[in-house]
Amino acid sequence: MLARLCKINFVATLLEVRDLRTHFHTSQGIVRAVDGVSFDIKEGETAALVGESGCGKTMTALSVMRLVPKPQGSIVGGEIHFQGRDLLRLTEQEMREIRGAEIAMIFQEPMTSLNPVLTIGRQITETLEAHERLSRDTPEARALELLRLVGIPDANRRLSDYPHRLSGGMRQRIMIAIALSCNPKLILADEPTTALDVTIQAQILELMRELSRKFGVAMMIITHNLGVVARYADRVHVMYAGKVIESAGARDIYQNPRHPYTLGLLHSVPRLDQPRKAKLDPIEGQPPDLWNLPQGCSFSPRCKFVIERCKREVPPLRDIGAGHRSACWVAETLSQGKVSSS
Amino acid sequence: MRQYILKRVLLMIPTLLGVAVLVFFLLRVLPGDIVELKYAGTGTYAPKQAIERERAQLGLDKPLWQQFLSWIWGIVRFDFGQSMWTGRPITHEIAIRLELSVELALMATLVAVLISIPLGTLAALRQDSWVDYFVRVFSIAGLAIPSFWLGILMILVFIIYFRWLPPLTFTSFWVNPKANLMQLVWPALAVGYRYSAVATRMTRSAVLEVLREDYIRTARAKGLWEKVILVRHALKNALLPVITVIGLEFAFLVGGLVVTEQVFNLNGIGKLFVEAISQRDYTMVQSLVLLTSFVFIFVNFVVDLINAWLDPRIRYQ
Amino acid sequence: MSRTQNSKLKTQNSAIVEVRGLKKYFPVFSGLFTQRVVGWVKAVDDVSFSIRRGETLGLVGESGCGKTTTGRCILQLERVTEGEILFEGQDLTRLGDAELRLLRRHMQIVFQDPYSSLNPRMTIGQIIGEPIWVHRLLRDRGECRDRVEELLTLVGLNPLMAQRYPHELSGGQRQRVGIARALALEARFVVCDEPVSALDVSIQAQIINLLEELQGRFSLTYLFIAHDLSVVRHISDRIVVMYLGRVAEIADRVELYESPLHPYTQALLSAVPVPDPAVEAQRERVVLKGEVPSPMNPPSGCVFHPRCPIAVEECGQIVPQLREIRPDHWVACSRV
Amino acid sequence: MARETAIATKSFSGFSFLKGWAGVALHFTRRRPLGAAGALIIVIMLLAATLARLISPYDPLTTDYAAMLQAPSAAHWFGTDSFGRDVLSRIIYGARTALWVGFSSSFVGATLGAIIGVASAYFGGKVDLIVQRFMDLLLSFPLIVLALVVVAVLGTGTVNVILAIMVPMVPRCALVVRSSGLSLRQTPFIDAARALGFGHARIIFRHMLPNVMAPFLIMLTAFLGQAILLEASLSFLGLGVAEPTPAWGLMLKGAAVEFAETAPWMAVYPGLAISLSVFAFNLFGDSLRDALDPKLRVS
Amino acid sequence: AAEKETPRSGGELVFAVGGTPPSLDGHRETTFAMLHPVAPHYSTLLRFDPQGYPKIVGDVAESWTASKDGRTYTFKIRRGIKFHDGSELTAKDVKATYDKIIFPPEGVASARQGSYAVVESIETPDIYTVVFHLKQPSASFVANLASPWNFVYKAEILAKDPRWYEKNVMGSGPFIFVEHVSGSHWIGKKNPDYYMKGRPYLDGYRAIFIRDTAPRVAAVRSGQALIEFRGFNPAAQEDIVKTLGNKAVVQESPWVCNLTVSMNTEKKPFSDPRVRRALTLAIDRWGASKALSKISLMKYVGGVFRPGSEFATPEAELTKLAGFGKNIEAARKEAKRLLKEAGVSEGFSFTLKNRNVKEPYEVTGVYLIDQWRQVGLNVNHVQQEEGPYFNDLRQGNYDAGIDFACDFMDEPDLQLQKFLSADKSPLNYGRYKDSVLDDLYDKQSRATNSKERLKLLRQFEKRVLDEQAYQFHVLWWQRIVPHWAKVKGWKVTPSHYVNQDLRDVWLAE
Ligand SMILES: Nc1ncnc2c1ncn2[C@@H]1O[C@H](COP(=O)(O)OP(=O)(O)OP(=O)(O)O)[C@@H](O)[C@H]1O
Ligand SMILES: Nc1ncnc2c1ncn2[C@@H]1O[C@H](COP(=O)(O)OP(=O)(O)OP(=O)(O)O)[C@@H](O)[C@H]1O
Ligand SMILES: [Mg+2]
Ligand SMILES: [Mg+2]
Repeated sequence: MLARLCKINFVATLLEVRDLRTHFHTSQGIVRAVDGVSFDIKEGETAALVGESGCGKTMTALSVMRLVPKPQGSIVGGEIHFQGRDLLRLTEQEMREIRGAEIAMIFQEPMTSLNPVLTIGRQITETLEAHERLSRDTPEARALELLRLVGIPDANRRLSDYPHRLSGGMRQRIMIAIALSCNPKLILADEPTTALDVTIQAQILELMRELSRKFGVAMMIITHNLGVVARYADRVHVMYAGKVIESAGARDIYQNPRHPYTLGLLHSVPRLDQPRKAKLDPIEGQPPDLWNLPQGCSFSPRCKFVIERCKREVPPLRDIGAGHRSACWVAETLSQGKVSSS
Repeated sequence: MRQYILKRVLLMIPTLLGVAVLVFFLLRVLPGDIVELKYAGTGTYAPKQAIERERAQLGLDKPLWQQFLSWIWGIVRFDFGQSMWTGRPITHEIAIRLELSVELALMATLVAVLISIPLGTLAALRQDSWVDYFVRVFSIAGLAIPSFWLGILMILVFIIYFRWLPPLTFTSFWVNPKANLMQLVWPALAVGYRYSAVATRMTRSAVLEVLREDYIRTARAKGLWEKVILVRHALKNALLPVITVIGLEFAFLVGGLVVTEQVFNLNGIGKLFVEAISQRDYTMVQSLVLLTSFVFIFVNFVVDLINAWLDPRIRYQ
Repeated sequence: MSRTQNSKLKTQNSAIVEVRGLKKYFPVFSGLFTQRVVGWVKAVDDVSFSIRRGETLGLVGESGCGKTTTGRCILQLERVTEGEILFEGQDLTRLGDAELRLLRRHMQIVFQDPYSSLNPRMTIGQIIGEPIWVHRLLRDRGECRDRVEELLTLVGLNPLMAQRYPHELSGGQRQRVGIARALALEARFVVCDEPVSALDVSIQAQIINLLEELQGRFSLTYLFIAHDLSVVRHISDRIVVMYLGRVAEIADRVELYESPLHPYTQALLSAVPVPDPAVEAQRERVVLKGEVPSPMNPPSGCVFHPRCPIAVEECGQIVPQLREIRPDHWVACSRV
Repeated sequence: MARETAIATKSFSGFSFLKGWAGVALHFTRRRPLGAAGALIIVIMLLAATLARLISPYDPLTTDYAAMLQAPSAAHWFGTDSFGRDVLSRIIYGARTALWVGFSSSFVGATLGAIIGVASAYFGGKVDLIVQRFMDLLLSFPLIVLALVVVAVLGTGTVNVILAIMVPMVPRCALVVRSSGLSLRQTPFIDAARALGFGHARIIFRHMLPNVMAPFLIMLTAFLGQAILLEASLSFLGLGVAEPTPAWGLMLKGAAVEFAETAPWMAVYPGLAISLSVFAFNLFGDSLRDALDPKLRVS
Repeated sequence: AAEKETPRSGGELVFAVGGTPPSLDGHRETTFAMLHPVAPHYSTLLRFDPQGYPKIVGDVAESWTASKDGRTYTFKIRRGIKFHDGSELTAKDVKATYDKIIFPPEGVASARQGSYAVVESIETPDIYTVVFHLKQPSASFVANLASPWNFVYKAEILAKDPRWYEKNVMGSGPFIFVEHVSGSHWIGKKNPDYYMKGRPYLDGYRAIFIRDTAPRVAAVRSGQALIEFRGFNPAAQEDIVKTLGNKAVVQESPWVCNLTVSMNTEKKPFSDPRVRRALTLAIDRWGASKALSKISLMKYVGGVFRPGSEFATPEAELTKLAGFGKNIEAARKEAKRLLKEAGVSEGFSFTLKNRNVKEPYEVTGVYLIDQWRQVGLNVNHVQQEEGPYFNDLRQGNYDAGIDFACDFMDEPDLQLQKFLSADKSPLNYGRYKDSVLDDLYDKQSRATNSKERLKLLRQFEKRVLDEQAYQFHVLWWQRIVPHWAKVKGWKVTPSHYVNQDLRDVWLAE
C-alpha cells in the first residue's frame, strides 16, 4: 500500500481538469451543473468522485468525454488536459478518436446502457471497428477474450445473445468489457454499482480493481456512497453543488476530513464496524438548487462551523498540506471532536 | 415462435366472430329494407306481393337467428353467398375491387414511407431548427388538407391545364402496367402524402426519443461515427413504433378510402362499401366488414411479427 | 429513554402481526386459446415470522428476493397464494373487501420512491387530509385542516407546505409527507419499504431519526425493509434475512451482526462497505460467486446452495427448515 | 404627469395579476412557436364562433337570388354561393358548427375512452381482458361503416354527426389511456390509496384519471383536428350536418365542386377554413404533446 | 343541319352512367343505371319514335290493330328477327315476355305489373301474331306497351329459368353483350344480324359507371366519355361547353320528372286544408324557376302534368291555382292569413324530410325552407338516406317531405297515381282518403275521348293542388345533355328511360 502511494508521486498526470464549467439553460434559469471543478488523475491511479445526487458528478465525467447533452447543456469554460492535449480544443473528429480508445466510460444503468436490438458480440466489436485497432477477422476473437476476462461464463454463447437475457451484473461486466476493448488509458465509471445488489456490487468492484491493476488503467469511479470506494480509491474528490470541495488521498480524507460537508457525510451514515449509535448525526437542511445557489459558500446554510465570511466569499479549493485540498475557510481548525461534541 | 403464430391466428377467430355478430345485427336495425329500396328507388310503385316474393327469395322472411347461422355456416365453407342487390357471387364482386384497393394501399403506403422516414429522421436530428419546423408544417399540412379537396384540386388541374384525366377504368398491373400506374399514381400520391403525416411525426418522435436513450450515449462514448450511431443504433430501435403505425394505416387504407375513391372514381372497396350500405345489401356489407376487419387483424399480426423479428426482446418472449 | 421502555413492552406484548407459511406465487402465462399458466414466480415461498408489538423488524435481502412482496401481502395489497396473515389475531386473508377497508387504517405503508408515492395532482394538504376525510375521522373541514398542519409539524415540515404540490418538494420532504400520510389514520403498524434507499446519504439520517422518534411517541410497530445492512442494523430490533423467497435467518440485531450463522448472512455482512480504507484493508471479504437465480425456477434443495461456499452435495436435495439454533436465533441451513 | 404614473402602475399591477397565465403563454410561445401559432388560430376561431352574430356581415341563412354566385367584392368579401348567401358569414358561423362538433365529439369520446381505459387498467385481469377484446372489436370495425350506420339509423344532423364521430374515438383513446393507466396502476401512490382503504371509484376518478391528463389532452387535441376533418368529410359525403346549417364541409359538398371553376371562391374559402383549423389543432396538439410528455406515443 | 348528314358506320361510343345496374332484368328493375347499358341488347314490342316523342312506333311489332270496344289488341310480329344466339324471335317469345311481366310466376319479381292490370290474357293465334285481351278499355294501354323496360326475352330460356335474365343477357337488340366488370364498365358490340339492315352504325359501345357527378363531368370533359344520357345540371353544362367549345353540343328538354311536397294529413296542423294551402301559396314558383334553373335541374312551373305535354294545363289557367300565381306578395299575405286563421302561430316549427341527394332535392329543400321562413314558419331540414327516408314517409313518420316522381312518358295513369287515396296507392304518402279523386281517376283512365279526358284531368288537378292541396308540385325538371358533337343520331326526349337502344347513334370522324 505504502509502495503504491509512493509510486503515485512520481507518475505523470494523465488527466488535468482546471476550472471546468458546464451549464444548462433551463426554464428556471442557468443550472450550474459543473461550476469550476478542478482535479487531477495520475496514470494508473484510481480516483473517486463522491457527492450527493445532482451535485454534478455525471456532468463532470460527460464534460471530459465532451458528451454533455446538447443543446441545453454546454461547456462554458475551463480546460481539460489529457496527456497534454486540451480536449476542449479538439475537433469533433479528433475527440471521437479519443472516446472509447483513450478514455472509456461505464454508465450507471446497466439495464438501459446496452442497445436492446444488437447482440452483445456486435456491441463489443463495433468499438474495435470504430477505432480500427484490429484487422477484419479478429474482432470476434478479441470479443471472446474480453468476455472471458470479465468473467462471463459460457462466453461463446453469450456473444450472440441479446442484452435483455442478461442480469444487471452480467450487463455491467459487458460494459466493462466494452470499456476495456481498446486498452484505454482512463476509464470513467459513473456509479457502476449503484443499481446492483450488495453481493454483486462487491463482485464488480473487485473485478474492476483487478483489471485496472492488470492493465495499468487509470480509473475515476463516481459514486454517492463514501463507503463503496473506501476500499478501492487512491484518491477521493468530494463534490458539493457543482464544485470539488475537498480532495485528498483516500486514507487521509476518511481519517482526517477537512471540510464540514465531508465530515457530516462520514458521520451521518451508520457504520457496521462501529458500535451502534443511539441517534444518527444528519446534515440538516437540503442541498441547494443549482440554479439558485446561496451567496458565498454553497454549504454555508447547512454548515455547523459557519462563520460570517462563509456567507460572503466563496472559499477557494486550497492546499492545506500533504496533497490535501479543501474549500473551507476554517479547514485547518476543523476537528472531528468538535462535531461529535456539538 | 411457431406456437405464438398459431396462437395469434387462432385468436383471430373470436374477434372475427364478434365482428360478424355485431355487423349482422347492426344491419338489421337499420331502417329501410333492401327489397323496398330496390323497387322504390326511382319512385315507381311495386306491388306488395312482388316485395314479399323478393323477400322470400332472399331468405329475409326467415327468423334472424336462422339467417345468421346459415350465413356463418356459409362462411365456414368459404361460401360468402351472393350480393342481394346484384345477385352475383360476393367473392366475385369483391375480387374485382380488392385488387385495386390493395394496390392503391400498397402504393400509398410506399409513398408515405418514402416521405416519412427520411423527413422524420431529419427533423429529429435537427430538432427545433427551421428544417424541423418545415417538416412539421409540411407533414401537418398533409393531415389538415382534406383528401377529397386535394383530389378535386388535382383533377381540376388535370382537366383545366392539361385537358387530361387519369384513366377511369381499372386495368390490372399485370395486363397493362402503364395504364394501371397512370390511374393509380395520383390518388396514391394524394393519399400517401396525407398518411405520411402520421408516420413522419411518429418517426420524428421515435428518433428523438431513442436519441435520448442511454445506449446512444454509450455508443457515443465508444467513439462511433455519428452515421453509425444513427443507422445502427437509433433507427433500428426507432423503426419499431413507426412500423406499427404504418401497418395500421395500411390496414385502414384497404377499404377506408371512401372519399378518395369517390373523387377519382376508383372502383374500389371503399366505394363498394358506401353503395352496399346505402342499398342495404346485407350480405355484401357483412362480407365487406368481415374482410376489412380481417385485413386489420391480419396486418396487426404481421406488424407484430415484424416487430418481433426486429426486436429480440419480443422475439424471445 | 423511551427506547428502553419500549423494549420492556416488547417482551410483555404478544405479536401484532404473525405471518404463517406465507406463499405468494405470480403466475406466468402462455398457451393457446386460454391464458394457460406455464410457470410460477415463487416470489415468497413458505415464509413465517412474527412482529412483536412496538418493535422494529428489519427485513433484508438481495433485490428480487421477495421483501416487497412480503410487505404487500401483509397489507393485503396482494392476495396471498397460501398461508395466514394474522393482524392482532385476525386472519386478514379471510376478510372481504369491506371488512379489510375498515382494518386498513391500522396498518400503513411508506414507500421507497418518494417521487411516485404521492399523487402529483394533489396538494400535500389534500394527500394527508384525504384519508382522514374518507374514513370520517373528522367531519369538519377546519378541523381536518388543523389536523393536517399538526401532522406536518410532527414530521418536521412547515405547515405552510400544505398548499404545495409534491413536485415542489425535495425527496426528503416528500418522504416526510409519506410518513405523515401513514400517520394520519393513527396506524399502529407501518411497513417501511426501503424508505431511505432512494435518498441521499445526508438526508437518510434525517428520515431514520424521524422514524425512530415517531416510533417512540406513538408506540408504532415497524416492518423495516431495506437492503442496506448498516441502516437495518441501526434501526431494527430483530432482523429477518431473506434469500430467493425464503427466510435464511432470523435473529436479534446484536446476535445477527456479531455471530451470523447462515453463510449467506455472512457473505452479505462482509460485502457491506465501511467508509474507512484502513478498516476495509483489513476486512476479509466473502465474495459470492454467481448470480441470484431466477425465482421462476429456483434451485432444488437449499436455494442458496449453488452460491454457497460451504455447500455439500445434500444441500441440493433437502430444503433446510428454519431451526432455532440459539434462543430467538433461527437459521435455515443444514450445515450450521 | 401624476396621471400617467397612475396609469402605469395600474397597468403594471394588472399585468402582474395576469402574470401566471401570461408567463405560461409567453414561455410556451418562446419554446414552441409552432404550437403558439396554432393556438393563435384556435383563439381566432373561438372568437369568430362566439362573436359570429356581431362580426358576420350577413345572416348566414338569408338567400338572395339576385346575388347568386357573385365574385368577392366589397359587399361580399368572400363572394356569394349559389343561393346568394354570403360565404364569409357562412364561414364565420361554420366555425361554430366545426367547433361544436369537434369539441363535443372529441371531448365526450376521449373522456369515455379515458374512463374505460383507466378502469380497465385498474381492475386488470378478467375485466381488462373483456374490455380489451371489445375495444379491439370496435377498432377492427371499419370507421366509415360506424359513421355510415349511425347516420343511416339516425339521419343527418349535428347531434348524429357528433355521435358518428365520437364512437370510433372511444376505443382509440381507451387504448392509449389504458397503457399509461397500466403503468400508473403500478405506481406506489395508487397502492397507497388502496392501503388507505379508499374505494374503487375514488381511486379511479380521483387518483388515476387526473394522472392520465397528459395522454388524455394529447388524444383530445389530436381528436379535435380529426373530428373537424371527419365532420367535413362526412358532410362532403352527404352524411354530415344538413343544409342550410352553415358548415364548412357542407359548403364544399356538391355545389362548390360543381362551381369550382365558375365560382372558385365557394370552394376555396371553406377549404381553407377547414385546412387552417385542422392545421392549427394539430400544430397545437403536437406542441402540447412535446411539452407534456415526449415519451407518449399517439397513433 | 344535323339531320342532313349521312351517318357513318364504325367506332365505339363511350358513355358514362351515373350508377351501377342491380340485376340485369329489365322487368324487375326501375333504374336507368340498368337501362342505359342493357337496353341496346334488347328489342321491345313497341317503342317511342326516337326522333318524334311521344309518337309510338313498332319495334318487334310490325303493325297492330285495336277492336272497336277497345278490349282486344292484335299485334303482327316482324319476321326474321333473330336472337343473338341465332334463333328466331316469334310471338311465343312476346307472349312469354308479357306473361312474365303481367303474371309473374312464383319467385319472380315484376316491377310494373300494376300498369297492366287491365290485361286479362294474352294469346298467340300463330307464331307471328300476339293478341292482348283487356278487361275494360284503357286509354294508356298501347303507350304502356312501348315501355323501354319490357325487353323481349326468349321463351325457351324463361321456361327453363324465369330468373335467368337477372344475371345474363340474351336479346335481339342491335348490340351483343361482351363484358361487364362490376362497378366499372360494360361493353357491347355490334349485332351483325340485327333485323334492321345497316343498323346499328356503331361497332360497339362501352358504358363506364361513374356514380359521382364531379368525376362524371370530368369524364365527359376529358373525352373519356362522349356523353352521359341522363343529363347534367347547368353548372356542369357550362364547364363542359367551356372546355370543349364547339366540339360540344347541348340538347335540352323538359323532363317527365318533378318534385312535390307531400304532407302528413294525419298530423296537426297539416290535417287542415288551410295550412296546406298556405304552404303552397308561400312558394314563389315563378321566382324559383328563374333562380333555381341556373343552379339545378329545377326549372318548369307546372301542375300535375309536364308543361309542354299534351295533358298540361295552359299557363293562363295554371296561374289561377293556389301557389301558381305570379303575384307572390299577395300569395304570401294570403298564406299568412290562412295560417293565422288555422291557429298556426308565428314561428311555428316543423320538419321537412328530404332525400339525402344533392341534386335537385337538397337545393329544393333549402329553397322551400327559405320560402316558408318568409311566411313566418321555422322549418327544420332532415336529410335521410333513401332507405330510412322511404320508410318514414311510408309509415307517416314525418310532417312534410319532398317527394318525387319520374316516369318514362307523359301519361295521366302514371302521373296521377300517387294522388289516389292512400289505400289505393302505396305511393301516396299524404295518408288521405278522397273518393272524389279516386272516381275521377277511374273515369279518365277509361275515357277514350281525349277532350273528355282532359276535362276530367283539370278537375282532378284543381282538387289536388288547389282545393285540398294534399300534395303539391314545386317545379318540373329540365333535362340538359351536353355531349361531344361527334355523337350523332341521338335526340333528347322528356324521359331518360326511352330511346336508349343506340340503334341510330353514330360517330362523326
Ligand atoms: N439535460 C439537463 N437539463 C437541465 N439540467 C440538467 C440536465 N442534466 C443534468 N442537469 C442538472 O445538472 C445537475 C448535475 O447533474 P448530474 O447528472 O451531473 O448529477 P450527479 O451528481 O451525477 O447526480 P446523480 O447522483 O443523481 O447521478 C443536476 O442538478 C441536474 O439537475
Ligand atoms: N406483480 C408481479 N408479477 C409477477 N412477478 C412479480 C410481481 N411482483 C413481483 N414479482 C416478482 O417477485 C419477485 C420478488 O419481488 P419483490 O418486489 O418482492 O422483491 P424485493 O425483494 O422487494 O426486491 P427489491 O429489492 O428489488 O425491491 C421478483 O422476482 C419479482 O420479479
Ligand atoms: Mg449521475
Ligand atoms: Mg422491493
